[in-house]
Amino acid sequence: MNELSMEVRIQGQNRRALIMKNPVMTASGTFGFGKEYAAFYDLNKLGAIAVKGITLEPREGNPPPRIIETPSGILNSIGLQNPGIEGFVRNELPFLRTFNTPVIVNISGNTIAEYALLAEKLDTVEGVSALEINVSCPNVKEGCLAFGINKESLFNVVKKTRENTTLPLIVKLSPNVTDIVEMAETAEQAGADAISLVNTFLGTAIDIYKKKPIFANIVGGLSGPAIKPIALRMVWEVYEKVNIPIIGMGGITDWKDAVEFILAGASALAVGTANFINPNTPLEIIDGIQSYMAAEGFKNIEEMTGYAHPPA
Amino acid sequence: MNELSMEVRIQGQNRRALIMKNPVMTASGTFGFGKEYAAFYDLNKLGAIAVKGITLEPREGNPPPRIIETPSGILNSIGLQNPGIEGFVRNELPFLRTFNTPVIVNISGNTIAEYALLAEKLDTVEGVSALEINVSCPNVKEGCLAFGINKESLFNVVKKTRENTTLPLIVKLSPNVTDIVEMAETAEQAGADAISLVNTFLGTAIDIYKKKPIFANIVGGLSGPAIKPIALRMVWEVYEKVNIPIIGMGGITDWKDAVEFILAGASALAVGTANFINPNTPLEIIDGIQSYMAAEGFKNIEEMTGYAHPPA
Amino acid sequence: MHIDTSATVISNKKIIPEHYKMEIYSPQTASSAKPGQFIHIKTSRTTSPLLRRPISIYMRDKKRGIISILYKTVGTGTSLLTEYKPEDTIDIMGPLGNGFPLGDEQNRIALAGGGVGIAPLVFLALEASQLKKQVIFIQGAQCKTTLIETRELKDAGCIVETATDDGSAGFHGFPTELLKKYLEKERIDTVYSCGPTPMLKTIKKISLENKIQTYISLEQKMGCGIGACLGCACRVLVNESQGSTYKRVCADGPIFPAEVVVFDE
Amino acid sequence: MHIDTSATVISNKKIIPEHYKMEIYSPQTASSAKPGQFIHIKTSRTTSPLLRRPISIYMRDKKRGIISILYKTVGTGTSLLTEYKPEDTIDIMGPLGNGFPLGDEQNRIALAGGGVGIAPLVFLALEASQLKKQVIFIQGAQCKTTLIETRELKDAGCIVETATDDGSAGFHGFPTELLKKYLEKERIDTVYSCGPTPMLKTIKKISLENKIQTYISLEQKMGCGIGACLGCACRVLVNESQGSTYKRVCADGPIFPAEVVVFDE
Ligand SMILES: Cc1cc2nc3c(=O)[nH]c(=O)nc-3n(C[C@H](O)[C@H](O)[C@H](O)COP(=O)(O)OP(=O)(O)OC[C@H]3O[C@@H](n4cnc5c(N)ncnc54)[C@H](O)[C@@H]3O)c2cc1C
Ligand SMILES: Cc1cc2nc3c(=O)[nH]c(=O)nc-3n(C[C@H](O)[C@H](O)[C@H](O)COP(=O)(O)OP(=O)(O)OC[C@H]3O[C@@H](n4cnc5c(N)ncnc54)[C@H](O)[C@@H]3O)c2cc1C
Ligand SMILES: Cc1cc2nc3c(=O)[nH]c(=O)nc-3n(C[C@H](O)[C@H](O)[C@H](O)COP(=O)(O)O)c2cc1C
Ligand SMILES: Cc1cc2nc3c(=O)[nH]c(=O)nc-3n(C[C@H](O)[C@H](O)[C@H](O)COP(=O)(O)O)c2cc1C
Ligand code: FES
Ligand code: FES
Repeated sequence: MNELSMEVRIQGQNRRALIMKNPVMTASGTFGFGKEYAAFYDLNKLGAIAVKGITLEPREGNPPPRIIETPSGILNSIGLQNPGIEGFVRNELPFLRTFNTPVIVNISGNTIAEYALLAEKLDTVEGVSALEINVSCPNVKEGCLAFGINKESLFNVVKKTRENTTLPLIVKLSPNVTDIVEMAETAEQAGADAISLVNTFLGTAIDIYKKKPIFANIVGGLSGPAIKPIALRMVWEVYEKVNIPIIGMGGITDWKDAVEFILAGASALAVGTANFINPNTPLEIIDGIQSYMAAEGFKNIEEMTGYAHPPA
Repeated sequence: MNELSMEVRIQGQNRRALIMKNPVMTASGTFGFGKEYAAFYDLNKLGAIAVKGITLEPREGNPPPRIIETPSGILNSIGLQNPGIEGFVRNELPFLRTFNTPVIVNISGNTIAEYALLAEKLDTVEGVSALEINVSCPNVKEGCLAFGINKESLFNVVKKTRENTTLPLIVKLSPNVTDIVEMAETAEQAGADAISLVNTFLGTAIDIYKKKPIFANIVGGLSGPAIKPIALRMVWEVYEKVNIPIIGMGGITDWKDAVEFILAGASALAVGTANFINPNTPLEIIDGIQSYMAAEGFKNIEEMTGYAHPPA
Repeated sequence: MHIDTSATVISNKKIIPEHYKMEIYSPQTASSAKPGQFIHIKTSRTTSPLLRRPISIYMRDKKRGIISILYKTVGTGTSLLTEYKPEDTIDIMGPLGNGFPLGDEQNRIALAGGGVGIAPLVFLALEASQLKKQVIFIQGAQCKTTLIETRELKDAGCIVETATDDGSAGFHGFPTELLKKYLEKERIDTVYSCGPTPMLKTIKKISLENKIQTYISLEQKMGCGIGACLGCACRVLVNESQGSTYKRVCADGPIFPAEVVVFDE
Repeated sequence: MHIDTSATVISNKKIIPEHYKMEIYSPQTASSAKPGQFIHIKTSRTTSPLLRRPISIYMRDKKRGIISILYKTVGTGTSLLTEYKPEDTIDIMGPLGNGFPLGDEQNRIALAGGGVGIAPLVFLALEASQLKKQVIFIQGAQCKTTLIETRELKDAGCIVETATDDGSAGFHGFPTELLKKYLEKERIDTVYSCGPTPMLKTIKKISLENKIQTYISLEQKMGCGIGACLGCACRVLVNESQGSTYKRVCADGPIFPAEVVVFDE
């Protein structure tokens, strides 16, 4: 019997690569900086960890409530609460460095210059294996989401970040667009090494007795199983047109969801909201994919990626 | 005590108006031509009935499976199966005419000329109270959805339809766009009397054992409670910028959902997928809204519409 | 049409591995049900699973106002069903669908069911026996342990035959093979069948070869269950000119004459 | 950290209208729990409701490996909880949160709880009594019928007082007023409280006015329940310079010194 490999390699353009022992990572913002989940299992088992979105300066985030449960989903309005890049490198990264699991730093900025500066600062920091540009955070007033829904600004922000980093560069796209393929192509052209699909969908909820939106910020980001069919469709579409690897996410709850994403075109995937319901989800997914591959005769992830597409 | 009125009036531009005794209608495609639900309750109780999407010629629809259940939602790929305009007028409309509930005819075409022709043919048909242009059906190969995601074609299709009808004209928008406000404004400028928000979201699902998409057509339309937060956000946004009435829909399951849509800016609302789960949903919603209005001191729907927005 | 949101569970028991029988108190459903019809059950009290689940009526007791169903646990909905306990209310809609056509001639009919597909056939057999028809009831199962007890049928005078795929009980082979043997050796006026699609295809073939009137029960994923959403399409021939069209399993079916059903499109 | 997906329901009974007590077999949780901590319960087996529900530990029996919870049915999740029957497995995560700080001095403490907020205070009172503290336990309820039985506390030697909003039992008024009276007439070393937000605000005021060390238990909608998502923010003062920041109710709390909590932002 041939050996089954779950390794995934996302090649950067500068001879640096993101090498994951398996395709399962945790999604930014749903896994903190790993500490909390380390109490449940050995983080070495994960393919990669994407940490909570980092900004240049610390941010205190939005006023509560920050989470609203919706049918099979949640709306969040965390507002990018984070300790800032220095706090992250000083207080959070050392713990993560104790594992041999690659760390992906998710970065957000209000301006293109901020993204560039963040990229520059993180470029040679030990223990950082890749950057993920968040151009799709719905929870902050300026910047961010605006980059994710406009082709020109997306191009510029990716290009400038690219120029400032030798790390593998992942661009995490907003699903709140008419044409996700166009956005993915733009990111690819601007120098992205991989695409993360998808961030949260803009949604809202209203308190019918107070007669106003529940979130101070009015809108929040929808995640969880509810969005899976849409996220999966976007992965399908982007796979047909884009050549760089796709990291699929959006409502993945079990290994079957994960396999759907891989067959649709994802090279790797991230577990987000599902961590809240069952912290062991990533591990169960890793096992499930492995059994599926064995049963269906897939030898590696590359072979499986996009398999559901009709042959060209 | 002052009387409480639930009436909703959607004024057409040609002295014809859609007058509904209450704001609750049934969503196109989820209610057939009324017959099946007439076995459950008196259709006279409804605010309006939007019938299954009609095309010029009969259509046999897509091959099965046509429905996939997703977390708190369903994907459908019905493919606009319908008897064509003649079959509709001959075989379906007479039954609907026996009720004093306005009938909204939902129309779809492959070309602008088809929309125009449908509008013309229906203009003076007895028992038709309004037209709803479907520019957002994801389940047919050509036309339709393309009109709903492009500003120019949307403008043209609405304008041409407008020119061919004296009926109140509702434009039902696709939510699969970056900027729903822009699309709504376009419809308004082109002569729409009201906006329906929203049609289904494009989604997909993959059979992991057959290793291909479950739908022959690959994608389908996502509806049901899963999409409610996004639909509600779109109603909120459009209300801020557009002056014609909004008919809200997308995952409405109970009266609380309905009240959220009204407070966010909807003048009326449609119940779709929820009919499948509980046929009495529209009636329960009518009662629920009425009790809410009484308890909260709202005298009419107009007063409630958009109430959750901060005063200008 | 009837929605009974206050139907009450009388009993709910595992009878063989993965198969449960549930008795439900719903007098109106019990009194109007016809064999081959189904009820559409809301299995959860939340939005997940969202849709109702169609389950055939397995038996009914008009006097006591009770229907029963036989279900196999295959996924979330049917697993949730197992959690209902006696006295719980259960939200059902029905009876739905057309049901098996059953003339009142005192003739001979053969019923062939595979797996849980025997459920509507049991109801049919019991009704047919009351009409003094001679019923040959062929039950197919994978093996001995998944055979469903059919004492009621024997008591009612039906001839009960069993076939198991592995030969662990009764005839070694498919129920369709057993049916063929019957058709070879004696006159059967009508055949009724319900079971997995491959079996129904064979049944159709047998029906055409033997030119025998045959009715089969189809399955399809359902939305509304009452004919409004067009979600449960199946392709059927409409007339001599052999044109075909989509019909609704829930409302035009689930029972169709075997010869009109177009499989494999 | 501990997820017990095989915890077992021992009993689940309505004790007063809308309030249930559930006993759960989970030895590891029972042995490590501290008063003020909570468990995070998956109430449904499907994706709706999606999130777990935080419920305080009400009592525990280390020897028998049992914890109990006291919950009020306010929505879907808590309603689903009522459907659990003895022997059902239940998926819990915990114990979570920081718990009430409880020195081992043999001093006098006062506990004031409103409604179902008495749950963590009962656990606290029982532990404090074992440490030979004098416990004054003030239970507030809307009326007589929503008063929760506190025999265990009396047996453990606590002074139990009750206040009802409508005066139908015990003191006529809020538990906070009763607490004030106590503070006026005798020395209390520490106050602990849990209940609706308006009550906690009053408690904070009393605490500041009387300069008495006070701990309150906060509530917030939770995502992860373990400190990772930052969903359960509450605003607290951080230092003398009176700067304030967001803390996580689930991991930094749910217990905070009353004086640092910033209400009404
Ligand atoms: C008219 C009719 C009568 C039926 N009568 C009975 C009955 O008497 N007893 C009984 O046990 N079942 C019956 N079924 C099938 C039953 O409806 C399905 O097994 C049930 O809906 C599955 O729900 P679930 O949530 O448990 O599974 P899901 O989680 O929805 O699906 C689990 C797996 O089962 C497959 N599946 C789901 N539904 C069907 C279906 N309708 N047909 C084939 N495969 C399916 C799915 O593809 C999936 O692989 C009937 C179906 C129809 C249409
Ligand atoms: C640390 C902590 C300990 C708790 N301990 C207990 C306990 O011991 N016993 C108990 O009965 N409850 C306790 N609660 C509250 C309990 O978690 C909620 O009542 C429960 O989550 C509601 O779930 P639901 O699905 O029934 O209601 P939902 O359907 O979610 O909501 C129904 C209604 O209740 C309101 N609501 C929901 N959750 C909360 C909340 N956390 N705070 C205030 N209002 C809410 C909603 O706004 C809504 O109006 C505790 C909460 C926290 C944070
Ligand atoms: C509470 C919460 C916080 C999040 N924070 C971030 C973030 O800081 N940066 C980011 O790129 N995505 C963030 N996301 C988005 C997730 O990484 C993920 O893209 C999204 O939730 C969809 O996946 P899911 O459905 O599996 O959760 C956050 C999501 C949640 C639920
Ligand atoms: C089975 C099905 C068929 C539909 N057919 C149509 C249609 O013919 N024309 C149309 O404009 N919308 C159609 N829709 C969209 C609905 O009218 C509605 O916009 C959508 O389902 C969102 O509402 P809901 O979540 O309440 O179902 C269909 C939806 C479903 C589920
Ligand atoms: S399930 Fe809706 S038409 Fe059959
Ligand atoms: S609930 Fe996630 S941090 Fe508290």
